[in-house]
Amino acid sequence: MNVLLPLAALFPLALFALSAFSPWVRQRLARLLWLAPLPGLVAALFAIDGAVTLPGPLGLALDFPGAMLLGAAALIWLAAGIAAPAFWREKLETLPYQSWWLLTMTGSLAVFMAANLVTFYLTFSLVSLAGYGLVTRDGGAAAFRAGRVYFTLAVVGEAFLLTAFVLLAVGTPSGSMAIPDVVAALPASPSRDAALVFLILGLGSKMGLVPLHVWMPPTYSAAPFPAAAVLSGAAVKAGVIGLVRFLPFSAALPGWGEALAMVGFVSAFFGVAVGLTQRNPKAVLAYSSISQMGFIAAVAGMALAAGRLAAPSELAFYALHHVFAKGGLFLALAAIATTGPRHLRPILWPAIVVALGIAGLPLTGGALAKLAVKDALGSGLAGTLGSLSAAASTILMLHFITRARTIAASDDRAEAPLAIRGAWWIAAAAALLLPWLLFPSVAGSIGKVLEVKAIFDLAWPMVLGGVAFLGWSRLSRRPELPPGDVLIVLRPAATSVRGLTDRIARAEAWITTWPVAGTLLLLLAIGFAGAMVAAR
Amino acid sequence: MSLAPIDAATLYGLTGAVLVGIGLYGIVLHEGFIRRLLAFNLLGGGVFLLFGVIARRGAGAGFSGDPVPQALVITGVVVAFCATALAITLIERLAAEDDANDGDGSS
Amino acid sequence: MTPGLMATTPGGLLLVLAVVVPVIGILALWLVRWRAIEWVAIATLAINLVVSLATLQAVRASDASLVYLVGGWMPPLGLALRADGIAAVMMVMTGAIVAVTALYARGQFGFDPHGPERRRPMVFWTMLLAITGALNLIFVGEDLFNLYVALELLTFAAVPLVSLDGSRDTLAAALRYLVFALAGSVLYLLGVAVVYGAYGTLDLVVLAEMRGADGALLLAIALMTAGLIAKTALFPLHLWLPPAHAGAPAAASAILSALVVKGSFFLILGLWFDLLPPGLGAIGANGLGMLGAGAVIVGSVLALRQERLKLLVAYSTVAQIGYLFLVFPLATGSEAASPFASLAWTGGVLQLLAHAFAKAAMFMAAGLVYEAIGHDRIAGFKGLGRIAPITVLTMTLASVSLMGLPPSGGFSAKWLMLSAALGEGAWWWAVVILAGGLLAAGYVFRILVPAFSTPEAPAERKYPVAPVRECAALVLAVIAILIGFLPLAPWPLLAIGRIAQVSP
Amino acid sequence: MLDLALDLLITALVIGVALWTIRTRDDFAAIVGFVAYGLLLTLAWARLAAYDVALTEAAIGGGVTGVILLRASVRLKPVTTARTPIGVRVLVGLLCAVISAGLAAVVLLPVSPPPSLAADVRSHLASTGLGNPIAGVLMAYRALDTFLETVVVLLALFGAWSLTPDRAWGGRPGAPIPTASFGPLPLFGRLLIPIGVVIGIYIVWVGADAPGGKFQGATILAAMWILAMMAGLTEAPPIGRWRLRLLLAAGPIVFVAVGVAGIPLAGSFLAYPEALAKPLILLIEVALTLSIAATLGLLVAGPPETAPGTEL
Repeated sequence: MNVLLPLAALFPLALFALSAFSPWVRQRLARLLWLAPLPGLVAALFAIDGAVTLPGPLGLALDFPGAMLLGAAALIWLAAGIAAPAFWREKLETLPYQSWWLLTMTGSLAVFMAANLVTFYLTFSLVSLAGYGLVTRDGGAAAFRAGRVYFTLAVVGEAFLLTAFVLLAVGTPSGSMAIPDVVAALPASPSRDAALVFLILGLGSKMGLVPLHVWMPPTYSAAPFPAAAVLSGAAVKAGVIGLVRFLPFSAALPGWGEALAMVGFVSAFFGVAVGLTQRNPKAVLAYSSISQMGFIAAVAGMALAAGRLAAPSELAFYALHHVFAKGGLFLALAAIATTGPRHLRPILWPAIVVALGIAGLPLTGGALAKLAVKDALGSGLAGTLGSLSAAASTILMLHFITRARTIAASDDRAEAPLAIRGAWWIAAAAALLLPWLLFPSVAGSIGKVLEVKAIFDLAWPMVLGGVAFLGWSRLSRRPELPPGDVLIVLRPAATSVRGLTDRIARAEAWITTWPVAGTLLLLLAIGFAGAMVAAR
Repeated sequence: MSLAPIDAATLYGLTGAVLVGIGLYGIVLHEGFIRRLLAFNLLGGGVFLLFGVIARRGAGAGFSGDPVPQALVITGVVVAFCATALAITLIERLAAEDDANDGDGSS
Repeated sequence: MTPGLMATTPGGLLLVLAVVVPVIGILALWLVRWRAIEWVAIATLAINLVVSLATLQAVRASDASLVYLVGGWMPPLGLALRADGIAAVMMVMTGAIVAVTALYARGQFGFDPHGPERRRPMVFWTMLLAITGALNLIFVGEDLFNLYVALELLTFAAVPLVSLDGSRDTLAAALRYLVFALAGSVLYLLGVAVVYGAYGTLDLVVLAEMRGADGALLLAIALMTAGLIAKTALFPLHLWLPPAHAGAPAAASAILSALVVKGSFFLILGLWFDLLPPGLGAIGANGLGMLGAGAVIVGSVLALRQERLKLLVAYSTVAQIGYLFLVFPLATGSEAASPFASLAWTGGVLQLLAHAFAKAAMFMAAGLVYEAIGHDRIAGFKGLGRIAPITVLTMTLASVSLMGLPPSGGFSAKWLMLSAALGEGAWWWAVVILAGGLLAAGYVFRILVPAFSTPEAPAERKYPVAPVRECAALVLAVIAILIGFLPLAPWPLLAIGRIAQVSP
Repeated sequence: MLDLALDLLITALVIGVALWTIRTRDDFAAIVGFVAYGLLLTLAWARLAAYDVALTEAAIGGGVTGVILLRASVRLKPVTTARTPIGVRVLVGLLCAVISAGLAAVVLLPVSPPPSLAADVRSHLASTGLGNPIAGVLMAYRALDTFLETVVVLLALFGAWSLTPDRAWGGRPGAPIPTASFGPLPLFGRLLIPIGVVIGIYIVWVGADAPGGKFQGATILAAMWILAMMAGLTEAPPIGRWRLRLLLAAGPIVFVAVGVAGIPLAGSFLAYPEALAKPLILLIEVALTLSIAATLGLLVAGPPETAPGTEL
């Protein structure tokens, strides 16, 4: 079954290659996009615990947490692949868009199977960089502006991650690059602290942890719905799997764990607070993602602090729900945007349930996700903050629902194509039901879900959130912030960077004049002689 | 290691050192390529003179100088000539292009 | 004197062939009938590739350098040729790139076998062969003056390629290149004189045994280094490179950028790691590293600002040369018993290899782009992916290596150099490497994004391009990627026969 | 003492002329200065008892280089440019002075005893059959250098030819020369050329045992050729002509052939069987002389400037 792993990783790539050389495939590629993630789905079901060594430094391996995320990501890619051709119609004929789609998918699926540092870095980079093409798919100034921010943060994040990986490798005496080996060596590594800092920075920029979140809202606002669905649903989880894989949960690191938890909670509340100032429902969802990813980071931090061995599965399980919920809600928006009031109900109602599920609505998949990570958070301050963040999410999700209604098509009888609606329903069903199937393997008996205390623990934050939302919605003047909030502050910095490069270019022009270069040549000759004589 | 005697070799050696300085100055500061090239050749003369001094000091075995550095200079002079010839041809060709362009009054 | 080093070894004749075969090719080129010149050149380069591969194989098999005493004369009186592990690798790299370039350049420059003889094909093929021979000599030469002749040969062969086009701008670029390079050579020659005056020999192996920390040697190394970095176009002495490499025809630019600048770099490596007494290089090596850092930053920033693809690629060369010089501080600061076994050393060689293949591919692709759409303005690249898919694929693969994404030679080089830097705690070099990677990602994306995007109006190919030429460029890019599949660890091969290891 | 005074005078003149060459603002004057510099250097080499080098410097360093520079000076428009600011000049001057001082220190603090390969050269010279140690170095010990040098010369010519305008490819080298079939030049040429050729051949011939050699001899032969062309006695052959190319390549071809023959016959590339060493070396020298003379002459003539087809 091991062959499924490379197949899952390479099938989208093969489809891309085929389309580049075969006009026949190229013309039909748009309708075939949904096929591409199928091997990934199959691998997630049947190739758990498989491992394959690929040529050179590459290798794939799949464990249970990886399989959950792989399967979820494959499914959301599939759903979006169904919706995309219906959404874009004739615009789909152009090859470049589909190549970005397939390349992003390759990275997005393979990152969950990466067995060693190089493979992880490769797949992580691929999903990040190729995602640029999806963000800017529909052109327009805003899209390219967002694309620039996205790209900058992506490459900066990769640089952090590369630094972290090199530190991990340097700190591994055996010279192995396999992820389990480097993580096992991490707690005792002399460069442990630096490695963790860069790891969190690198993964955090992908997950949108504050303040590395600035790319997410403008990007999701600018990206077309299907693209936003896969980016927010699947691509972002490359950061989550990074936390799952690289944090040394076998060794309790209280200091680091609590620091990460703090960063996570800051994002969790910040995301909600700024999300409430947004009018574009896509931006609201983006801030919700920031908040949710912050929550995941907080859980990971508390698990690290306690040395919790079960954390990988729990985190993956929580993220699995988010894949469907967030990816699904973007698909729902795609459906809403093309549907008039008359046909809105079958789209909107599931959206309300799924949205509140993110906040932990009892008996939904989201509730199960919250329950699975409850033990990791514990009952102390972190547990309380966790409940409060659920309350905060409730507010944000209610805000989202009110905003989502506003983008419905004005034509009363308009109805989204079945492909889009179907894709949304698939995602919604997965978000609501799949966690039920997986819960026993992650967090034990399903009976826990039905206990009164569990339901109460989930319900009171929602009530609190609901009340707060009522109060909030009655405010006559609510603040508004542009997507990307502090990005506004950073714009002048971008201008000054441009000024700096202007200065560098002018200096270079001066240096490359003959007398200056000649003088430098003499200076260097003398300088080297001086340096060597000094060393003597 | 002691101070060299003041003899012909030393004298020419010092001359070589000075010529190197003069040549470098010319290469760096002259505007026109023909003058830079002249400076390059001046500089080359200085470098070869240093070889000559080394050869002179290495006199022995019945030879008035160490033949090896002398042979190197002969090779070096020819190579320097080749460089000069190539550069001059380039300079002339460039000047011809400029003339042609001036004649057109264009570009 | 180690006796084993100073006798001709089995297989030593290969080194003579590496130098003589291209020369014979040049002579034949001017004597055969016009219509046969391409075949003469390609046959010569094919033989050269075989010779270089055989050299590599012989070095690996014997686990020692190949040595040839020319005329049977022992240094210091005579001249020896010597190929150690790294030289053999360089020879294979050169042989491969030159051979592929020949395939790319076939039929170019207005070559018409049935027409009258034309200038540009004659010049191109002559100079291509001359560069091959000169580089081989630089890699296997062991006598500082012999190397000087090789360097001049290299320069004289490179300059006509710059001005092959014959336009005013390229003539000016060629002249600037030639005269600045001459200033560099004369500084090098000055160092040679000083060395001979102090030691009475110019043979690197003999010198390595005699060297001491005397002022003359240090002065000589300083002068030679300055001269050689002028020829390598290390920042801030890169004034001649962008116009020269951007102005030359694509096939020539590929050779100039990928190989020619590496010749003088290779000699600097020899000076600093074989000739300079250990321990004296610390400050200077950091100086070289700082220049390299400057090159990485300034070259990349300038590349980001270019409007034309070839200039962008040329400035990228300025930046990539900078990475090479980070080897000096990283390898001298290494704690390993021998710097040649260190991560930094292998990283540097990998960077050299990866850049050579990727950059050659990039320039060839730039030439193909020009042919496909009639210009190389990046702003007009929309829809290129449709018009010239193989070329865009080539650019993409080459870019992956240039920006250091895995799996590629560029990534392996970056990884090893970062490992060396962070392992030694020299985080500032790591910052440079990472910053260079970020900027490279930026300039690479400036090319690729429009190339992959959809044009408003369907773009059309202006001129047809022979598939074999597209494939030639692609092959080089693929090799740059494949280098990334070699083990991410120091290569024992590179340590074979290094002078500093065999001398006390 | 008198010797030292003479040396002092020569060095002072050399430096003075060099300074003047750099300082003057007139390009033509600078070229004249450079030719004078070449002559003075020849004297200096003679004073250093390096007669082979003196000959080379006179023939090539000063002579042919001077001719080429003069060729350029006739064609180039005089350019007078603004002087660089004094601060820059002082800075560059200081840097150059530092480098000069470093070299002077090397000159003033020699290693003792001075390293020399003279004894090595002497002990093996007999096996080459040569009497001139410099010829021994050039043709035997460092024959590879010399071989490559001939390639460099050839390549310089090809490089110069690469600057031919496309339409002129295959034409006769140089700008069309107005033939002066009457007047003093042809007469002068007819008288001088045979003498020059004899001297050139003589210099090559004695080069094996006394100062002289192929480059110096070839330069004189080339000079005679140039003279003949200027006098209208002969025309440079078109660069496309096969026999011309064979002439240019003959030297390197013979060199490489003898070198390769050395592998089976004498055990190494560029080794000579002892019995045949001198004749083989002379053979190479003769071939090289012809090739180098032709190459130098063509380098002086410059690349073709007119289209082929007007001749023959």
